[in-house]
Amino acid sequence: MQRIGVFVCWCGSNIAATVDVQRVADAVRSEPGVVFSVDYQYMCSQAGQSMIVDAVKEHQLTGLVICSCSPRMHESTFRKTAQLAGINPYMVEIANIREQCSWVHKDIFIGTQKAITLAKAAIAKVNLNTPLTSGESKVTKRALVIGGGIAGIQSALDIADAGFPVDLVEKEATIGGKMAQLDKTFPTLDCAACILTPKMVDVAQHENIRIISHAQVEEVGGFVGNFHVKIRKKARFVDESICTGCGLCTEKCPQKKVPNAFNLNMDHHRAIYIPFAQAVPKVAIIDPDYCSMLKNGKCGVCAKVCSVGAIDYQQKDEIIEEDYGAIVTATGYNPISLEKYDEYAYSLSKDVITSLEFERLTNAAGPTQGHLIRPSDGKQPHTIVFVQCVGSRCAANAEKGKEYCSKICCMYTAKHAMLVRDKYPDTEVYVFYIDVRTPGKSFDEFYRRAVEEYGVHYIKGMVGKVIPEGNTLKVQASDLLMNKQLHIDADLVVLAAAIEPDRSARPLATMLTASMDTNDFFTEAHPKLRPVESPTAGIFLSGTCQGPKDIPETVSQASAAAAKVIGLLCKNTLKGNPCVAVSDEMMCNGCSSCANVCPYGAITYESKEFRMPDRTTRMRRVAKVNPAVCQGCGCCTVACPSGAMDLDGFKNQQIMAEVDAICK
Amino acid sequence: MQTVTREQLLSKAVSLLSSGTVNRVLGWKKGDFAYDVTPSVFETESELQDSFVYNIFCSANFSKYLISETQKEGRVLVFLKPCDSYSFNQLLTEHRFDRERVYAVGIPCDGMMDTASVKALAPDGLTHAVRDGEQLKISTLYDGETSFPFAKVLPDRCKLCKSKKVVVYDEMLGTNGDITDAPRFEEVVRLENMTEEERYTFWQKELSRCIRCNACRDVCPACTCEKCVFDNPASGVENKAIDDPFEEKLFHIIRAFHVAGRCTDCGECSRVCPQSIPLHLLNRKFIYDIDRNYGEYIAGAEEGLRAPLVDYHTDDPETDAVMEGGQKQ
Amino acid sequence: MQINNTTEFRPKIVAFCCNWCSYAGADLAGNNRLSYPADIKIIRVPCSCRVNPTFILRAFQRGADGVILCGCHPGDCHYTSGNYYTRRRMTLLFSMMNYLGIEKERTRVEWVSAAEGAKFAAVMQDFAQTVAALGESKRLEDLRCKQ
Amino acid sequence: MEKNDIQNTVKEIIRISGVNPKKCIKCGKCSGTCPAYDEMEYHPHQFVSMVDMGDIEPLLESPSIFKCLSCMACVDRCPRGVEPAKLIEAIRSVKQRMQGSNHMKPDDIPALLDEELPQQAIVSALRKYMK
Repeated sequence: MQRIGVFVCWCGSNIAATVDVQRVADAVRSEPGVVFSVDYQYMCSQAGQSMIVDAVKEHQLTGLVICSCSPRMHESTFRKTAQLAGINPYMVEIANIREQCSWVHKDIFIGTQKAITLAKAAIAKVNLNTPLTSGESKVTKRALVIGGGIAGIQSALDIADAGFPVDLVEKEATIGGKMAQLDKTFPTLDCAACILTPKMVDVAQHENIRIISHAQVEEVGGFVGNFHVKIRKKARFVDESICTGCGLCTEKCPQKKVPNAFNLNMDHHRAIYIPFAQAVPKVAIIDPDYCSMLKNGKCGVCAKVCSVGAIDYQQKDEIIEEDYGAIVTATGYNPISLEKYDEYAYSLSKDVITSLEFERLTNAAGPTQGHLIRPSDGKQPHTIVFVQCVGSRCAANAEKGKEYCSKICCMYTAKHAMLVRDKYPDTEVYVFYIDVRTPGKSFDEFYRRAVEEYGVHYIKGMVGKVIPEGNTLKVQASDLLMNKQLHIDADLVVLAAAIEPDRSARPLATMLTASMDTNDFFTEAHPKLRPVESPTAGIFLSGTCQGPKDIPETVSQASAAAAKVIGLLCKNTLKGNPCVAVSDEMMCNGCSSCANVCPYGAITYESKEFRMPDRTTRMRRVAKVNPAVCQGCGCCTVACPSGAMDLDGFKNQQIMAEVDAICK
Repeated sequence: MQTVTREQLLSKAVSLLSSGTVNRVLGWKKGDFAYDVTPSVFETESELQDSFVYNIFCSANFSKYLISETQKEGRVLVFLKPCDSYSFNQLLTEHRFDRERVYAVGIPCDGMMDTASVKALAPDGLTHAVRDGEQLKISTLYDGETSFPFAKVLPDRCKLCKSKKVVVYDEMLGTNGDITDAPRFEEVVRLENMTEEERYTFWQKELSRCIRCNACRDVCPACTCEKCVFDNPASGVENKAIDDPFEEKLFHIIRAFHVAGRCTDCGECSRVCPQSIPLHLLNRKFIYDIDRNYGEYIAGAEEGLRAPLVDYHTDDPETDAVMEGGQKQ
Repeated sequence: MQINNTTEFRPKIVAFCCNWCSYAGADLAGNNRLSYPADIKIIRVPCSCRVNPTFILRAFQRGADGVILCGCHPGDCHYTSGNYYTRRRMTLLFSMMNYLGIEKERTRVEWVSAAEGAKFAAVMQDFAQTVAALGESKRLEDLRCKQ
Repeated sequence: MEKNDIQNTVKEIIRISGVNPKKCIKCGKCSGTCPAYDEMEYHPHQFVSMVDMGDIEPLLESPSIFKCLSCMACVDRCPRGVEPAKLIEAIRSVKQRMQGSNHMKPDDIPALLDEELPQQAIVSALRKYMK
């Protein structure tokens, strides 16, 4: 028989205002097993907790029922208290009389009645609780970082610096991500390449980092501390270990008309190419859709000119299998497609471009060597219109845009406007904004400089439509403050397109069993207190895959995720959730129903000899649960027809006892 | 329809036994009355010659016996009618016995009488009941011999047989049949079309007769648990005798649920029920719901099939949609 | 003894809520002070797939007038697939109970996410009302439990 | 107008139009896209704000309500789905009703109508020109 103590919390007036806590404490005193019952203002406070510890000692309590806030809030607190008092932490049950009682019921009589029932249900359950101990599992001291943008690079570097091996998987041929495509960075205006490429080199040279580029994650199994991952490293038809990145092949290849994705298809490269000068790994790659050798076996120029013999037309995709203790997702973002924005003539005119295209146009390594010219005729634009919030904050049409604010557009548009005015002072620059959002260190000062020092015209209002007419773009917009409709003849229109998570994130989330929000951003375990962890243990979030972010935020989140990973990998073993399924082999039929429904593959079978009542022996197939793998969902317990499977912490009998207590 | 005779089965059994292919034969043993046939294990030729029978009352489904019979030394010969073969596969799927220890001989079947259906024709003094072509000939102490069309007097479960195909065997005697399209859900539909009140009354009338003899459970080839939840004090539903009408419903709902997706619709439950409760209508309801909502499925049609309740599709219909009658076509 | 006919019928309702979505949704309803009838008593289970049909029948036996099962939206299960199994199991179970003549309004499956506090409250309001309108559950009662 | 009347009229406008002016983020894209902007004293975004603030008397007195072409460009392009043209149409309707009589007669409807024309445009155009 348990000796149960019931502790009813007032939660100040949060509970006590609608629940007569004293009556609750009195009403449960005669329940089976209860030997002590008390109420107190703040059970979770230091004083409240020591009250529990003292009561355990004084009354030799074996089980605790805390009538308080949601177990999601303080269950772990009171479990620690129990441990402190010398009883097993799983001998604690919480009756949620705040969120699910006092806060939702206004009548004190009704609230008190319900609180008593909930307390009785918890008592009924504790009567059947048994001490549980966590199983332990080993931690593989290796991390996987998925995505080689600045987020992935920073996470990988930090983890590797702490001494753990890291695999960095990148779907493109080079790491660097979006930041490598940028020209300057706000608010300091240092060049993106100057600060990013040294980091890329650090990654390449780090003894603890292995870059797996042109690759994607194909399968993820296992669990925190013991993930097993299959990575498909796609054929690049160049032997990475031999290629020196001299670039001769990329000059001799006769196929010159391959759209250059790195420059957002604004110019071309050869069928064999190195994405950009500072690419890491600096290794050529063949685009099989354009290479005539791969398509019809004719050519072979690159193989002929390669002095080290790195070209390998026969190269096949390679599957890399590796175990990891932790996984960091850093899958990043893309600008949304603007095809639906006919009013801005994006698909009608070459001179209507996105901000990312603008970055390439002003980048010294870009398709125009940094000369700001119109894509249509190569002339220098004299009037440039920037339109903000294109597809951001759009709630009207899910196909057209995103409901959220993309966060970075205000700042990069200010940067673009400022750079144009700096380099080409005779250019008229208009920025149409809904709001200018500049929270961040030195951000508002930066924006104000664009207006006050550089003379950018910031206009509160939106562009209604852009009509290409001859060589100009007729921009029609409203100026809300002047209460006027404006008509501007622009040479170039730059659209600040909303950003969305990379498409690879959704299938990855499914593989990782990590949850996502409706916009396909990864969900964090807690929006405020655990912002870099996924609710799925062992999965960490880095950069824009979790939500729109600028570079400093991305880097700090990447480092935070790395710190969490390091914290995990420092442990030799992990304590699992002790509430796992257990199979009673005396009752198990070995029918495999449980293994069929187990999402974690935690159940295996073995043949076991059993002595029968008539002294004969019998071999029987019985289920065994691996407690380190089991996550405690309990699906197997219902699939099992014989009831051999039960779930510790939520045993059939415990739940039925709760049902009984509630229905009484 | 070609049927096999006792002599064919007997000679097959004798030859397999004497050649050492099998060590035991699972067959039907004659009883005191014509309809009184008992499943039995024969170990010698003389036992077989003496008491092995095969007639229109050999309806017992043998598959379940294999769980214990395969635990013994050597191999066992089993005769599988179409019904039995589905159960056989289902049990194999669930790893309930070792296939290597069984020699399965498939036999065609076009219906078996049972005690209830023959007693409906001749309530008292039955001396003789044999099949003669398409006729069933019955003699009683009082009336002499009468003839009935065999197909007409069969019990419902055989009239509405889902399949005359033996789906697994090492050797087939006679010609194998095919899956039928018998309208076996008509009765379920009739019940579904009743009002809640009417259904409640119907089942109340049926289930209240339950005496919890456990015959349905004990004969069911899907009910093979090492320990039944109803015998297990720890399960929370343990119950030996019915004390309150609730327990009739609890027992039959839970039993039907436990075999849902695994029940091959062999109808043994209804055959053995001493109170003539149409228990198969519970199982068929599940089969019908599964067919309509998750795709047609016959448990045991192949070894290794994943039962519908340990499987899912992401686009399964929602519970309330099914309850409102919005079924997947 | 005087029979008091004026007391309003208060149904007993058991709500099984999965820990990750629906229980959190109920907490959110609390946080936002969204009221729903006190007749609803929540039992926390790790996942909706933990709910055995036995628990539901047990609840009716012990005098519940309605049972509602809440889980994560399909596709959002913390354990990836638990609620898909729940959906099949409960569809079959509830359909069977209705086949035996138990009022189908007494049982319900709802998907409530951790963000849907308002939905939780609304669903519970509605369910409690529906069950209250049906009155006391008679068809699955156990007289031994009704002393 | 009395304060009460104003409140009721605002409610009526919102009811007729089905528009929730609270959804407006004041970006001005409606006015940016409006082809009749220069004809109007009050512009589409102002209609939304003014209805939201209950400042409807100037709108009811302004010829602007009859200048709206009901071309629906603002409805199409509003990023928040506010639908200013519907609001303007509702104000027109209220104005019409205040005048106490229906100016439309069945005979007045021209026989030839462009089938592509939105229904709302037809109705509002008739209202406008029959004044």
